[in-house]
Amino acid sequence: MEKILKKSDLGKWVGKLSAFDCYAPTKENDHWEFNQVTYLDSLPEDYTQVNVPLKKVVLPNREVLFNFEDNRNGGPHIQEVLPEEKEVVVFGVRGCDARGVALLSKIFSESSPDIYFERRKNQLYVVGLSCYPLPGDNCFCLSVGGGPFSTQGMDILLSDIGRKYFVEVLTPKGEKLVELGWEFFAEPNDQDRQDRLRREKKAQEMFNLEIHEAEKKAGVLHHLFEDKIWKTESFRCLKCGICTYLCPTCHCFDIADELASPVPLQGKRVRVWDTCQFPDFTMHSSGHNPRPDKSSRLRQRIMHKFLYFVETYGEIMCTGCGRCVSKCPVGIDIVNILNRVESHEG
Amino acid sequence: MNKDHEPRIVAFLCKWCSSAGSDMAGVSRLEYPPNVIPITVMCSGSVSPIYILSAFNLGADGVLVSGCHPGDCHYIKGNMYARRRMALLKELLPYLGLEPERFQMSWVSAAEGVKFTQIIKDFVAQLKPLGPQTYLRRSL
Amino acid sequence: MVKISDVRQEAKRLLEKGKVRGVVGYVPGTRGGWAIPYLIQEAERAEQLVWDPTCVHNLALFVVEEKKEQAKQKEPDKRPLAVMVKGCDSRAINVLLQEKFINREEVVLLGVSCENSGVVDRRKITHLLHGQQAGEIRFGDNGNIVVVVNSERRIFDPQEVLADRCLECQYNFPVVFDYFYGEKIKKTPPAPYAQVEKLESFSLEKRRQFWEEEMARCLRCYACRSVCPMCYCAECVVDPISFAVEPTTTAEEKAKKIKWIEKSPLLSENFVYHLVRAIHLAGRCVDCGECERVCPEGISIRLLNKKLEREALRLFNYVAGTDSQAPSLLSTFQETDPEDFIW
Amino acid sequence: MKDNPYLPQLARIVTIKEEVGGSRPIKSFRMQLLNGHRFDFKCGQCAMISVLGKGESMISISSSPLERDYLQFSVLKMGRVTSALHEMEQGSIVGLRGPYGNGFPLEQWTGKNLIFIGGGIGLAPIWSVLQTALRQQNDYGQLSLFYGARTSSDLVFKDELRKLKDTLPVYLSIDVEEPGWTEFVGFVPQNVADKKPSPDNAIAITCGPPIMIKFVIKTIQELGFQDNQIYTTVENKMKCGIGKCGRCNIGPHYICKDGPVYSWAKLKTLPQEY
Amino acid sequence: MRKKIGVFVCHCGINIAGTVDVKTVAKELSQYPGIEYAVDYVYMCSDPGQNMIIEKIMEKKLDGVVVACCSPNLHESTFRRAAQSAGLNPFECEIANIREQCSWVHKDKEKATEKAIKITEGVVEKIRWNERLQPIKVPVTKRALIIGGGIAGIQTALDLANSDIEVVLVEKNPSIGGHMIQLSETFPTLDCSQCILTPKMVEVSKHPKVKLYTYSEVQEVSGYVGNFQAKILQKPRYVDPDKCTLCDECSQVCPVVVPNEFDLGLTGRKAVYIPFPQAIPATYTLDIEACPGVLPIACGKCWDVCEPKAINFDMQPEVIEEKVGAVVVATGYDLYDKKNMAEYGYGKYPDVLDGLQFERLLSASGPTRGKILRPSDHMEPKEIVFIQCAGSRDPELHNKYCSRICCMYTAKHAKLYKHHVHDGQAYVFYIDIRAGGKGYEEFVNRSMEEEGVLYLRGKVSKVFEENGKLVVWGVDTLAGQDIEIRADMVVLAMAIRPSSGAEKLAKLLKVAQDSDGFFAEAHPKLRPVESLTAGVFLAGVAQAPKDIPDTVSQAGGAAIKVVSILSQPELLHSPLVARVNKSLCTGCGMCVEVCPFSAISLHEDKAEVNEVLCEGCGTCAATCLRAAIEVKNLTHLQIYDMLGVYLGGLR
Ligand SMILES: Cc1cc2nc3c(=O)[nH]c(=O)nc-3n(C[C@H](O)[C@H](O)[C@H](O)COP(=O)(O)OP(=O)(O)OC[C@H]3O[C@@H](n4cnc5c(N)ncnc54)[C@H](O)[C@@H]3O)c2cc1C
Ligand SMILES: Cc1cc2nc3c(=O)[nH]c(=O)nc-3n(C[C@H](O)[C@H](O)[C@H](O)COP(=O)(O)OP(=O)(O)OC[C@H]3O[C@@H](n4cnc5c(N)ncnc54)[C@H](O)[C@@H]3O)c2cc1C
Ligand code: SF4
Ligand code: SF4
Ligand code: SF4
Ligand code: SF4
Ligand code: SF4
Ligand code: SF4
Repeated sequence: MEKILKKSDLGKWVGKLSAFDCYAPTKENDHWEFNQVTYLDSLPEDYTQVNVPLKKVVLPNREVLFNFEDNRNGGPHIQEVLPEEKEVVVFGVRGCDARGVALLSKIFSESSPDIYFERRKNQLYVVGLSCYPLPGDNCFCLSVGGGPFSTQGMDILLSDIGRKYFVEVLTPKGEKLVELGWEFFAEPNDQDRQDRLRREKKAQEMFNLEIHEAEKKAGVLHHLFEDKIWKTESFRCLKCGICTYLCPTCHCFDIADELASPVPLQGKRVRVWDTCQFPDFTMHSSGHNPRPDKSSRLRQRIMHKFLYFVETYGEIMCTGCGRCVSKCPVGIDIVNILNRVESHEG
Repeated sequence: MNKDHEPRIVAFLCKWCSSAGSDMAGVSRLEYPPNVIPITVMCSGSVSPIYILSAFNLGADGVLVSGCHPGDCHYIKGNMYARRRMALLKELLPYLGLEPERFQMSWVSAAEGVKFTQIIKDFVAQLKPLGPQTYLRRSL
Repeated sequence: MVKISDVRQEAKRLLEKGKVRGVVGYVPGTRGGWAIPYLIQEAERAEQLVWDPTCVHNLALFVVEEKKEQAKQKEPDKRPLAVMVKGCDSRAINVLLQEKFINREEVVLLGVSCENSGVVDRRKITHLLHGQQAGEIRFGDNGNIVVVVNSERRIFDPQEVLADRCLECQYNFPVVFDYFYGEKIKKTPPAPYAQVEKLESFSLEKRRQFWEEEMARCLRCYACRSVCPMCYCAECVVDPISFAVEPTTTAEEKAKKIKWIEKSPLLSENFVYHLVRAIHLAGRCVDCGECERVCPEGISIRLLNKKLEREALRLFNYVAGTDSQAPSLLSTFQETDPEDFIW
Repeated sequence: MKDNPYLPQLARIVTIKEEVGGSRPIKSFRMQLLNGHRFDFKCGQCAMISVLGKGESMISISSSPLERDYLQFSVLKMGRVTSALHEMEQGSIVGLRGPYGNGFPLEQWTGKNLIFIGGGIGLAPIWSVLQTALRQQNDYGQLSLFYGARTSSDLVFKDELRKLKDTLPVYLSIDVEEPGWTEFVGFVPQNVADKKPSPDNAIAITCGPPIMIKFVIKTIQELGFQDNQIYTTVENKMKCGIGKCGRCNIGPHYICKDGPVYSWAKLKTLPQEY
Repeated sequence: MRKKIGVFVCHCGINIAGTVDVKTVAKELSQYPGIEYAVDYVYMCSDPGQNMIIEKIMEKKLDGVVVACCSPNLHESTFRRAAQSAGLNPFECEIANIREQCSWVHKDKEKATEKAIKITEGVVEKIRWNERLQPIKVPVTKRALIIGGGIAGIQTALDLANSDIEVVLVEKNPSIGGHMIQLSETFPTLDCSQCILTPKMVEVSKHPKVKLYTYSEVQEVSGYVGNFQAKILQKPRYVDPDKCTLCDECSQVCPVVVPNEFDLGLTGRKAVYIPFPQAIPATYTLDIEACPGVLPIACGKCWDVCEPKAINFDMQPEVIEEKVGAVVVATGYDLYDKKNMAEYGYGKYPDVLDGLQFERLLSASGPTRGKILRPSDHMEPKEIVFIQCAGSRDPELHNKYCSRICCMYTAKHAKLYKHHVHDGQAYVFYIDIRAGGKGYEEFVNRSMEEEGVLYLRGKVSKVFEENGKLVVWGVDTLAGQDIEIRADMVVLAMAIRPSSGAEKLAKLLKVAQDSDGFFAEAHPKLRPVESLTAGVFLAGVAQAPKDIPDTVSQAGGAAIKVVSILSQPELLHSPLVARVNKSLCTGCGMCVEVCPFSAISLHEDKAEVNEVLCEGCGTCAATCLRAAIEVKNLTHLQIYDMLGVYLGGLR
């Protein structure tokens, strides 16, 4: 379903969505984040992407799994804690972030579904905003199966076509949202359709970063397990968690027990973000570590995204958002690495 | 704010002076509020800043570190190192917005039962109006 | 002016003669004109070395990393490591020497002057260029910074583009080195603690609010700790897991490891993490500003360390990283240390 | 409501047996679910044991699925959780979730000779298979067991092993000479090389420290075992047990669901990250 | 297995039970995890109380006991002994103080009870991690090293030797005797210093238990209490003491004359000399610095004349190693360098003397055979000015402290002057008179009243020479007027300084010095003869300025302290010492710097604790950033768990 929404009507529409918690990109200091908003008159036009991707909504940094206690008489007791039942609409989601959630679903919703993720995802309404005219310096979604107007993982995509948004309503959830403010939506005409297409084309031309033949990387990486590129590239790696914490597709977590009181025992089992870039991630209790150094960990990151995930799900586990490139404090550049491994083939 | 709040205080007392000083308060049957739980350590110099932060993290409303007067340290100069460390902490905590009244250091000798009593009274009195410490307190 | 060709030549000579096992320096990065740290091991590669205001990284960190790496080797290469050091890097080296983490013979220090200027703040530049990419960033005259955008030269006043830490820096050339390049023009920042003082002037409530907003954002990605050359401990006290496991480590020892803070990025835990870290860096932090630079959440970590830096100076007349022979701030005391805060 | 894969069921420790003392102690725990339910699993599968307040550990189930009265776990004291487990008493309550992993393909092994080769605590996952095969001895050919540890006191299941000797060949070994020890002295692979089990119609199942596994495989390959005749289990650090937390992978495989049991034919094609 | 802990709550009559509901405490504790048994009783420390603990330990197979009672200072050892007699390691017994820190200081019964429960639970948590420790046994070498052969060293040596302890006495000068042997007569009794000291010197040198090394210095001391190894450097004397017959032939022929140290330069001596006639050891010494050369060709006159062939130019410095169990530092003092007092003309005018020089003038065996004569012209001074506090009590320019003996010896000097020069006039400039000592006040008064010495309260600003007189400018602050005295001689009561080399010795012994450079005592009141380093003791002026009676008492004190260590078959040291977790230690050395007892050193980049030296203060533990070092049985984990119980358990 395609619709037209006047920019000036956005606020009115959002006003109709009072049953939902609404999130939109807001500026904090220097960067953008999804924050809860009580009203939304416009979507920012000067932002490329938020700092912490949409995944934080479906896979928050900390998720309480259950409470436990062991009081003196009753013995241990476990109380499941599920995410609050609250529907959430996030506005201004870029294609890469929405695709991120879609890719996460493959892991979390397929075999042994993760009830926490599921519930959060089911309650999430994604209102995307296509990337025009501003793909970021480090964006390369086009190379990895996405694009500035990608709709994957979205319920609605808004595309700025001047004074109005071209609205693509993609799912029943999207329809539900539009339904709530149906009076503000009009039918698009051909001109609108052309505007949208023209802009998509133009946006695609503006990309200055790409991974050459990204889909073929799996085949190349297959032979590069022992390559020295991992060592030279990882020399400067800080083994911090930035590239993965901020990646819309990275999903690793740790599970830990946190105590409110030691006696009587009271606490929570939580899961918190973790990353393969931390040295303790795979370290056994004995000290043995299958991935003992920075190079094996960098390799894991690249391999997971461009080989292992591809082998399992047939897709690249990277949406080309470029965060890991721009946020890496020491300039480790996944695009550059992948473009370089190409030359290793021969 | 809850003015009736009974502050929970942890006091790190060095064994030779301050803990003995608190014993002296007892022997002299001086009275002070029961809000303070003492932890006797060998020397004020052994109190790591992380103990204090942890005490706040675990829910203390106030933390006291007490050692021998300068020159009286059973271990010669442990209290001098403590003084330096605590000076920094004393500066740092309010800089982050924790009320400066919540962390206190004192010199109490084995004879100063009266002083110990007074310190606890004063400390409790200055903590009461602040209410519970929630700033660094872990709430899961 | 630092003649980079001189640095390259020396690096090349050291590598050719086999006097060092590598040169840690800056080379151009992949995206735009931003330098990255690099370990050069082949003499020909020395030609890639650069020295410009984008060389923000504190290379002392790699001395630490390489030391640990070598320790794991069966046959460690005992030759020294050459490192390019600017003022703050060299002070970090001094602290490492002071704490006996390294010996002086383990490093060959190629000291470079910040030329009465400093390194730039990427955020400031990005802001000033309104999204345009900088092609090249160079030192100009009188501390100015030259930015080439689309082959157009633009000159910026240091105040506009330099990293805050450089604007407040008093050590704009190395304090310890084996070779020195450039000029020693000492900068005296007008107000080295202006930001700290501003925050201090706030009410307690406002300070609390400020820090709560900062700390709430922390993701606990630990980039701040990972980038800090002073955070070289085998196992950080706030890590919930035992890292430093050796064959002799018993299950009991691992089980006894204290979880001072929880792994969750809760506000309280973030506070304690940063407070512990600040205290642990008292008298050790050299204000290279790296922790703040790398933080993906832009948290003002420097303001914490800077506060204690100022107190060390004000209360104890101590400046970190200036004397590798002196005792550390907290492993010494003076009879006259202040005690007016003690009851 | 859908099942929550992270929620443990409560179980009671019904017996505790000290298998190995000293500085690397091992205890066997027999458990029953509090709700009286059965815990269906396959040989070689594991369960996540929770000690509330301390965390979870993945432990192989060492009893046979045919054993209906209890689940047995034999646990080496390693760190936080396992130490807490070792401190527990009979009657204490733990959490259990699982079973996890693929388990051994016993159904493919009918009629074959099974050679069990274990080292240290590595006997635990094999033990389940061995117990099952023993109970259904008619389904299999000859069973035999090689087992070794550092010293005689480090051997687990000592009593059971003694009894087992009446039923099948049991080749024990210890690493260094000890007074009173009459059996083999040396490493497990050496013992295997010494006894030369025949590869004919045989399956070798091995588990133990990584270095032992490596040499056992080498040894039996030399004896003529084919890659698909060799089975082993791998152990990587685990948290979720359901292939989501991301740490136990070897290449695209998550050990917790695609493993931990592998034929060497398969394992050798994967990256060597375990 | 988890420890089985028993909790015993004492009523202490009504002392505890009056405020704390002890039944509730016991009941709550009995439900606390890991508690096997909890009970209350009226007097735990009584025999039945202790017996109950013993029985329950055995009956319930407890491996930890918490007694909630009075301060650990009172009965910790009692209960630990009881626990031990039941077969428990004493460190498995801990006290929860619910009396002094609870029942006696609170009135609100409910709150006091709650607090008592918390305190006890905390100690339960602590004891869970307590290790079973054994006292550290240290073997003892029954010998003592005494450094410095003044009266302090001699007295300590004699006291020790007479207690059957072998003594190694090291003196840097050619003879023992120290400063006391230079003195004429000693206050307050005015007996002849040499007469009372010489017998002691002889005794010490002849004592079979004393090994005397003169002309020697301690070069290195390693080890720790009970087990020190000292390296002693014996300088060559070039004269064989065994052969030397004290005939003085050598000295007669020696052509070199240098100032005589013993007379403080008032006379000269030869390059080969005996410091003073009663020197011990009784032998000549060849001062190689002054001698034109050991090569006989250079001079060799002494060698020629020495009949017993005692002169031996081939002697070499010798390093001797001695093992000892304790060390006494008795290195005494030097006078403050007079060059610092230019305003008093010292060094410029030969008739401005210091106190010791004046002692030599007074001494019957001195350069003037006991006559008081001016060095410049050998005239008897008729007007003499004594200036007290020269260099003392002057924090701005000189030393801030009082040198303590100058008031007395100046009074003595003035008095003795009057005894010699009956018609002379003596003036004393003083700030105030400190004569605290038995008979001291009377002594000073006598010199004022009976001898007519003129005491002027005030400072001297300047001393200069004019027409053969020493003009002394000063103020009399009592009379409030300027004073000018034209004197024949000026005697400065110079400040007392730690002897030269004290700093070096302090470093080498790893003992602390106070801010004035004197050796620091462990506690100014309670441990005045012990240094901060176990097994190293202090005697005499080395520790602080004092007179002979005080020196001798302290020497005796030091001796008995040494005896108390060396008389034990082995030393028992508390096992509550620091331990390093090597995998965490990075070898930063911060703990090494802070340890007050120098108990830590770095080995292969890791800290290592010498358990015998460690006193368990924990300063290292708080300093180490990596928690790599902590004190046994009061670890970070124990503190953390205690905090957890005190603050976490919300009931
Ligand atoms: C498939 C499988 C089967 C296993 N079977 C057994 C068995 O039968 N008996 C036995 O004694 N041990 C077994 N282990 C090893 C056991 O899981 C670890 O020894 C245990 O998790 C250590 O936990 P800890 O909390 O005591 O140690 P800590 O050092 O406190 O460990 C912290 C956390 O790290 C993880 N972890 C650490 N080491 C390992 C490891 N080696 N494997 C997996 N996770 C780890 C756990 O999540 C643990 O909770 C098995 C491991 C796997 C993967
Ligand atoms: C002018 C004057 C008059 C005095 N009159 C009196 C008086 O009348 N009555 C009275 O009670 N007190 C008097 N005193 C004080 C008296 O001199 C001291 O109390 C006494 O000498 C202290 O003895 P001692 O052994 O501590 O020190 P010292 O006498 O100084 O002896 C120290 C000895 O140690 C030796 N030594 C130093 N360093 C070393 C080393 N590194 N290695 C080996 N040996 C070393 C020295 O050579 C010396 O022999 C007077 C003092 C002065 C200055
Ligand atoms: S790998 Fe990098 S570019 Fe790709 S989605 Fe993750 S953060 Fe974005
Ligand atoms: S790249 Fe690393 S952090 Fe990201 S999902 Fe894969 S394993 Fe996890
Ligand atoms: S770098 Fe920033 S977000 Fe990451 S742990 Fe440090 S302060 Fe937190
Ligand atoms: S704390 Fe930050 S500024 Fe200080 S040395 Fe470490 S990285 Fe540099
Ligand atoms: S302070 Fe800590 S890390 Fe440093 S040497 Fe001592 S024990 Fe080792
Ligand atoms: S506990 Fe005290 S005495 Fe012992 S090593 Fe540490 S600092 Fe030194």
